[in-house]
Order: sequence, then C-alpha cells, then structure tokens
Amino acid sequence: MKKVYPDAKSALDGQLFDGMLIASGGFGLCGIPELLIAAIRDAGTKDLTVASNNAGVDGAGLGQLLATRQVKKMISSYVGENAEFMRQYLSGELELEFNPQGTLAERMRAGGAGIPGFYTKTGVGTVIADGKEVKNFDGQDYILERGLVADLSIVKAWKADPSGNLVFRKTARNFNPPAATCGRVCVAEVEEIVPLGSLNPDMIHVPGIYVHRLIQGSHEKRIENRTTRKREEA
Amino acid sequence: MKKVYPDAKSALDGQLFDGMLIASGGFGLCGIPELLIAAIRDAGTKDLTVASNNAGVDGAGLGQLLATRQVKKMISSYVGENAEFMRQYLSGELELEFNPQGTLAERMRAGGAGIPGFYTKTGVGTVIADGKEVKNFDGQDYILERGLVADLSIVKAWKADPSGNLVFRKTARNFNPPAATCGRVCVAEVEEIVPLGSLNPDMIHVPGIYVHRLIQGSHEKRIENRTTRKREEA
Amino acid sequence: MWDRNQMAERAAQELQDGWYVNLGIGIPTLVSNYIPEGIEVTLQSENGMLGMGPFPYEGEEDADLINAGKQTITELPQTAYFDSAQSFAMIRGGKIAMAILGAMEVAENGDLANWMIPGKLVKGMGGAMDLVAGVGRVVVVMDHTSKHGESKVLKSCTLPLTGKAVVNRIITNLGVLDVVPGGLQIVECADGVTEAELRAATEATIIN
Amino acid sequence: MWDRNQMAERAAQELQDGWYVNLGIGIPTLVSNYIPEGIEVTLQSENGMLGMGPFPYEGEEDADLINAGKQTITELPQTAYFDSAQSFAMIRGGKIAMAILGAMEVAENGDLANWMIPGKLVKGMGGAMDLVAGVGRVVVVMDHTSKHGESKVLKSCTLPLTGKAVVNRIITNLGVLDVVPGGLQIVECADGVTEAELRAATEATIIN
Repeated sequence: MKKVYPDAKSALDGQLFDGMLIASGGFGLCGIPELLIAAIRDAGTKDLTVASNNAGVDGAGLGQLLATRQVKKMISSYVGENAEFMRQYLSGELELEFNPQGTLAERMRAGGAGIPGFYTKTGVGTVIADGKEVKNFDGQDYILERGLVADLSIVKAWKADPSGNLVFRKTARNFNPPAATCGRVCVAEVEEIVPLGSLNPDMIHVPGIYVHRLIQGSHEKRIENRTTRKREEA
Repeated sequence: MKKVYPDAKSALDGQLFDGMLIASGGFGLCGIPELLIAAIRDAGTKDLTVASNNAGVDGAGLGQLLATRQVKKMISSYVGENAEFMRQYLSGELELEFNPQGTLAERMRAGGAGIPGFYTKTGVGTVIADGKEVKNFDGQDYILERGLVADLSIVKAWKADPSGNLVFRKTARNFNPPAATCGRVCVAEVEEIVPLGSLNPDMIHVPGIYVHRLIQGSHEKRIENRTTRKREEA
Repeated sequence: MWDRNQMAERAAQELQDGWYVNLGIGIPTLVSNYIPEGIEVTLQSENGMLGMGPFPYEGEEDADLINAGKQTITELPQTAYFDSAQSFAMIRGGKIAMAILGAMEVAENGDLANWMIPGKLVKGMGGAMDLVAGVGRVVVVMDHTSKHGESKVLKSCTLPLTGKAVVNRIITNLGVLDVVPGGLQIVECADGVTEAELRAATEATIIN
Repeated sequence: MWDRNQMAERAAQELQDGWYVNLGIGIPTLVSNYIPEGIEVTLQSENGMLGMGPFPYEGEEDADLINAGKQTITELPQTAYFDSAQSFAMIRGGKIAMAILGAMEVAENGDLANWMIPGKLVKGMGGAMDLVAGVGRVVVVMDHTSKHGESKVLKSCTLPLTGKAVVNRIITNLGVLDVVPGGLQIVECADGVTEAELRAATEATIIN
C-alpha cells in the first residue's frame, strides 16, 4: 500500500466529485493545504461544501475556490479578510453556516471519532442554538451539535513518514489534526517526507491510520498580519 | 505559582476528602501513579469512587487502596488480575460500574472538554445501554454517555517541566492524558522534572494548564505478563 | 476618562498569579503590556498555543507562529502547542481562568454581543462564543458609548448575542461595573469621571 | 478439524494489504504469525499503539511497552503511540478495517457474547464492546463447541451481549461461516470435517 503520490493532482485522482463535502485544515493562511486547494481548483469540481475555520483571502487558500465559484457552501467560524467571499455571500450566490470555532473543531474531532452528536454550552441562548435540541445536564442547558464526517479531508503538515504519520510545526497545527480524522479519505500535503523510522513514535501528532495519501511539496507561506517589535525595545 | 512539590504527601495536601471521585491514569500496571496511590492509602481517605481502566493487582496500583477498603466504587472496563477486588465485589463490599474501555476514555476526555454528554454506538443492545437514552442518528441507534468530571486526577508521566507540561513514554501514556484533563485538580507524578525550556513545545502531550501540582519520584515498574522471544528466533 | 492604554492597564489589575488567560483582539491585546509585577500569567491563543510571547523582532517573523488575530508572535520557555480541538477542549472545559474581550453591547444581565451586525458585514464569531461560554470569568473592555454617544451598556442587547448572561465585569473608558443580581454595580469611576456622569452614560439598571 | 494454529492461519487469510487490524487475546494473537506474503497489515493495540511488533528478546522487555493483553512487546519503524481516548476515537470512528476476536457465543444474527458469565467471575469487557461497534469488519475465532460438546454457534446468545448484530464471519475448528440475512452461510469446512458434521455441531440456522 503506497501512500506517497508524486503530486497533488495524482493524489486527488478519483477522490473528487461534484457536491462533495471537504474538510480543510488551516487557520487563516497558517497551515493550509495550498497545493491541494490549487489542484481542486484545476480539477473544476463544483458545488462544494467546505468545512474550514476560515475562507482564505482573495487569491490564496480557499479564496482560490471562491474565485472560480466552485464552492456552494462554507462551514466556518470567521470569514473576514475576503472581499470576494463577502460579495458572493451578500449577493446570495454562496451559503454560509457559521459554527463557533470550538464547535467546528469538536464537530470534526467527533466525526472522526464515531460520535454523531455531543452537547456543548457554546451558543446556548444565541442564534447558533436555533433549531437545535437543548438538554439540561445538572441544572445547565446545553445544545446538541453533530459530528461532521467529510467525503475528503485535505491537510497540511510539516513532516510525514511514508506510513502517513504526521508532525506539525507550531501554530500551523491548528485544525489540521481534527480535519484529518473526519474525512472518509484524507490527503496530506507535507513539507518533507522523511524515511520510515526517523520520526519519534512518541511524537506523532496524527497517526498514519488517518492518512490515505501523501504528497511532498512547498508553497509560499504568506503572513496575514506581520507584527514585529524593534530590537531597541528589547 | 509553584507547581512542584517535594513529595506525594505534600502534593495531595488539602485535596483529599472522604467520598470523593478520583480519576487515575494507567493501563494495568503500565503508567500508574504508584506514589500518589500510596500517599492516598497513607492518608486513609475513605469511601472513594475511583475511575480507572483497571483496579491494579493485589498489592500494587489501586490494589493498595482495595486492600485497605478505602474504595467504595470502581468505574472500570476490566478488573481481572485482582483477587481481593473479586472477593470484595462478590461479597457486596465494593460497587462496580463497568464502562467499555473507549467509553471510559471518552467520558474522561469529554468531562475535561466541557462536554456533559456524547452519543456512541458502543454498547447499544447490551446491558451497558440499560437506563441510558437512545437516539437515532441517520438510521443508526446510539446511546448517551456522560462526561466524567473528577474531584482529583492522579497521573503518571515520564517528563515534566516546572510549568506542568507533561510528556509520556510509549504505551505508558494510555489513560493518563484524558484522566489529567477531567480533574478539577490534577496531580502528576513524573520520572524527571526537566528545566523550563528543555521540552520541545511541539511535543507536549498534556499542556501545563491541566496540571496543578507535580512531584518527581520513582517506583519499581512491574511487568504483568513478561513475554519474550529467544534470540535464535530472529 | 481613560484612554485605550488606561483601560488595558485597569483590566490588567484583574489578573491573578498563576492564571491562564485569553485576551481578545484590540484593547484586550494591550493588557499584556501592563501585567503587574509579581503576577505570572500564561496567555492562551485559541488557534493552538499556551505561553504566547511578544511580537518577534523584525526579520524573525515565522509564518507558522501566529496568534488568533493572525499576528506574528513568539514562543516562551513554557510554550506548548496543540490542535484546535484540544484548544477549545480547554476553553470549554473551564481551564482558562479569564477571558478579556471587546464588545459591541453588554446588557445588565450579562448578555454580550460582539460578533455580528445584521445587514452589515458579517465576519463571524470565531472563538468568542466558546470563550464566553467556557472560561471562568469574562471581563469586557470597551468604550462606554458609541461614536454617536449612545450607551453600549444596555438594559438588553439589540444585536445578536455572543453569549447569554456570561459577562462578570465591564471596564469602559468611564469606569468599572460588575454584573450582579438585579443589574450592574459600580465598582469605580475612571479618572476625572463622576458617578453621575457614569450613570448618565449607562442605559442599564445600576443598583448601587 | 483445525487446531489453534490452523484456525489462526485461516483467519490470517482474511487480511488485506494496507489494512489496520486489531487482534484480540488468545487465538487471534496467533494470527500475526501467519500474515500472507505480500500482505502488509498494521496491528493496533487499543492501549495506545499502531504498528505493534513481536515480543522482545529476553532481557529487552520494557515495562512501558505492552499490548492490550499486558504482554511485553516491541515497536516497529512505523509505530505511533497515542492516548486511550485517541485510540478508541480511531476504533469507534471506523478507521480499523477489521477486528479478529475470541468469543463465548455467537448467534445467527451476528450477536456476540464474549465478556461475562453471570454468577461467575466477571472481569469486564475491556475494549471489546468498542471494537465490535466500531471496526469495519468483525471476525470471530473460537471453538465450535464447548468442552461439553454444546454448540457455541447459536440461534440466539444466552450470555450478556458484547455487541448486537456485529459479527461478519465465524472461524471455528470445524469451518468458516458468514452471517447473512436469515442465518449463517457455510463458506468452507475445516480439513477432514464434512458439511454434515459442521451442520450437526451448529445450533444456528444454516441457510445454504
């Protein structure tokens, strides 16, 4: 069973279909599977529902799929920073389901963990609770949220071994592990594929069982808000 | 805020009371907080409910608290290997709540994650489902299980830094991370406390926010089933 | 009347030694500049980090190291990284002692609105709903009134809620108020602000 | 009639290349000795490990490295360790292709009993209930009859269930049967066992 593919196009071959649900890792432009998103753009798959914390920016990240109008619906917690997104949303071309950020992360984790529903305080008494079951536990109200299972997960990691074990770097980890677990198929884009046995088995963030296909590749890592201090301030 | 205490007794000072619920890490005799268990035995705290995958063996692990009859009830998935446990259980001196192993682990994780209830397929149609709410999602039945929040968690780790960041070794990790998260207070027993900054921040298994008190100490690591192969077999 | 930095400085007085704290975007971010001597707090960034350090020196920015506002930051010796599910597990699970957040409106029962203005640009709640539902204590830092002089401290919120009955304390440019049974209680007035001025700028019921 | 090793060898034929598999205690553990050439499987141990290796050489036992049967084992180049919540997340989430388990009783509708005999010693279900509920395919390996000659392949189980309608295939010392709509279907007979003998030893309905 070889998991390593030569490029994003071949790694996605046979996994894309119109109307599918894709879960993507990444927070803002940090830790996003840019090459896989570009390959989905090139494949032209339509009417996508995409579960991702953010919707990228114009021309980068999921912004690539918004520009081509391949996305029918976003499931996200925060969609600022994307003028084309707002245009499509306000004109009714794009559906949007807001999920609180922690609820979205937990929905992905639950979907991957065989948990079809869980209760959370988050959103009780807000529009997020509309239409959802409310249950009282020990005197406090909670709402039922559903596990999210995607047809495909796309994630970005730092390193992988050929068995699909993944390791992430700093805050580029973010939604990638829960997204990886919730896909019926998971394709990972990594900066470096290292030989089997060279990762510390105590230090694997996503075990290879979750990862079906792998590519090695690099893309420019963009910074949304470059904030610095001057050396003199030290 | 100093988290490091000189010994198990001082680390538990003020945290023990009769009738409390304690969650313990460990699988069999692997990765158990032996020194903390001994200190609870010495403190004589009574009527304990203990959530732990196993109940130790006679004289080791939680077996120490069974011998002194400090435990009123166990919440476990497997309690073989302990004759005194069986004697107390069969004579009605000890209550026992069986949880499927994955349900117990998830109950701890949920309790720590602010999730009061979740649905699982595990145990549907068995005695485990008795008295529990059944809900159908997408044509399949699931049962509602409750998050577990303990008054105190006791865990065993390999390394810690003074801020309470924990790292585990091999399969000694097991229930320790979920147990650590579900306690209102968590005390960790570690083999080595290393200087702040010497753990790789990408490779922390339990972030220090979950850990309130720490001790460094060592105990004999017992092996339940020593299985080997002969060199000639290689 | 307090300026942004004075509000942040006052909010920093809320911190206690050993606490894990989440700071929102805007004025709350400035709170980290005023942490009192002898008080050690660990900052959580909900995109997956405990132990958030200051902005990097110029030229040392790392695209893989950002905070929830997508700003480049640095790590500290006690830093731990984790994924978003784990991050919100600790938020929802009550492990964060306090969140200091901005707001559009606060009501006398502790309702908070800070994520959406219907009919205008909708950016989303991000992690705010999880934070206000999960953390031990919610402190709001905001201007007491809108640009048009209307009170933002209300009998009830007019905007969609971020959380219901979640705010514990309100710190504004005019003073500090606590949410208590029956309404708000004045804790202190800002420098040069009279209690009468604070009351006049507040629509919510003040019970003391 | 197959012996323990032949049953394990037959069960090993169920494995497919690339699969992640969980093997129960007893005969299922022996399956790893018979993995066919060219088939690569990764063994999961539910106490927190993927990529379980063989027993260690004498003197190289590590108390921190055990399997779910608490036996000392070794790791492999692809090994990954994780905690129990993660381990059962992958089990419950259907990421494990197959579990091969022992049983006390199996019924013709796929009910499985393998964790408890009321009134006798009660050890607990461990991870068995999670495994049968979560994995893609459940294969049971057991003796066809009890020591007293009573069939363990029943119309309905008499012991408390581990899972309801969860078994896909039964491999016994007498042969192989599949759970299909309406009952069991004979797949093959063990060496030297006639179909008549297999039928005679089976209480459950056989539909072919």
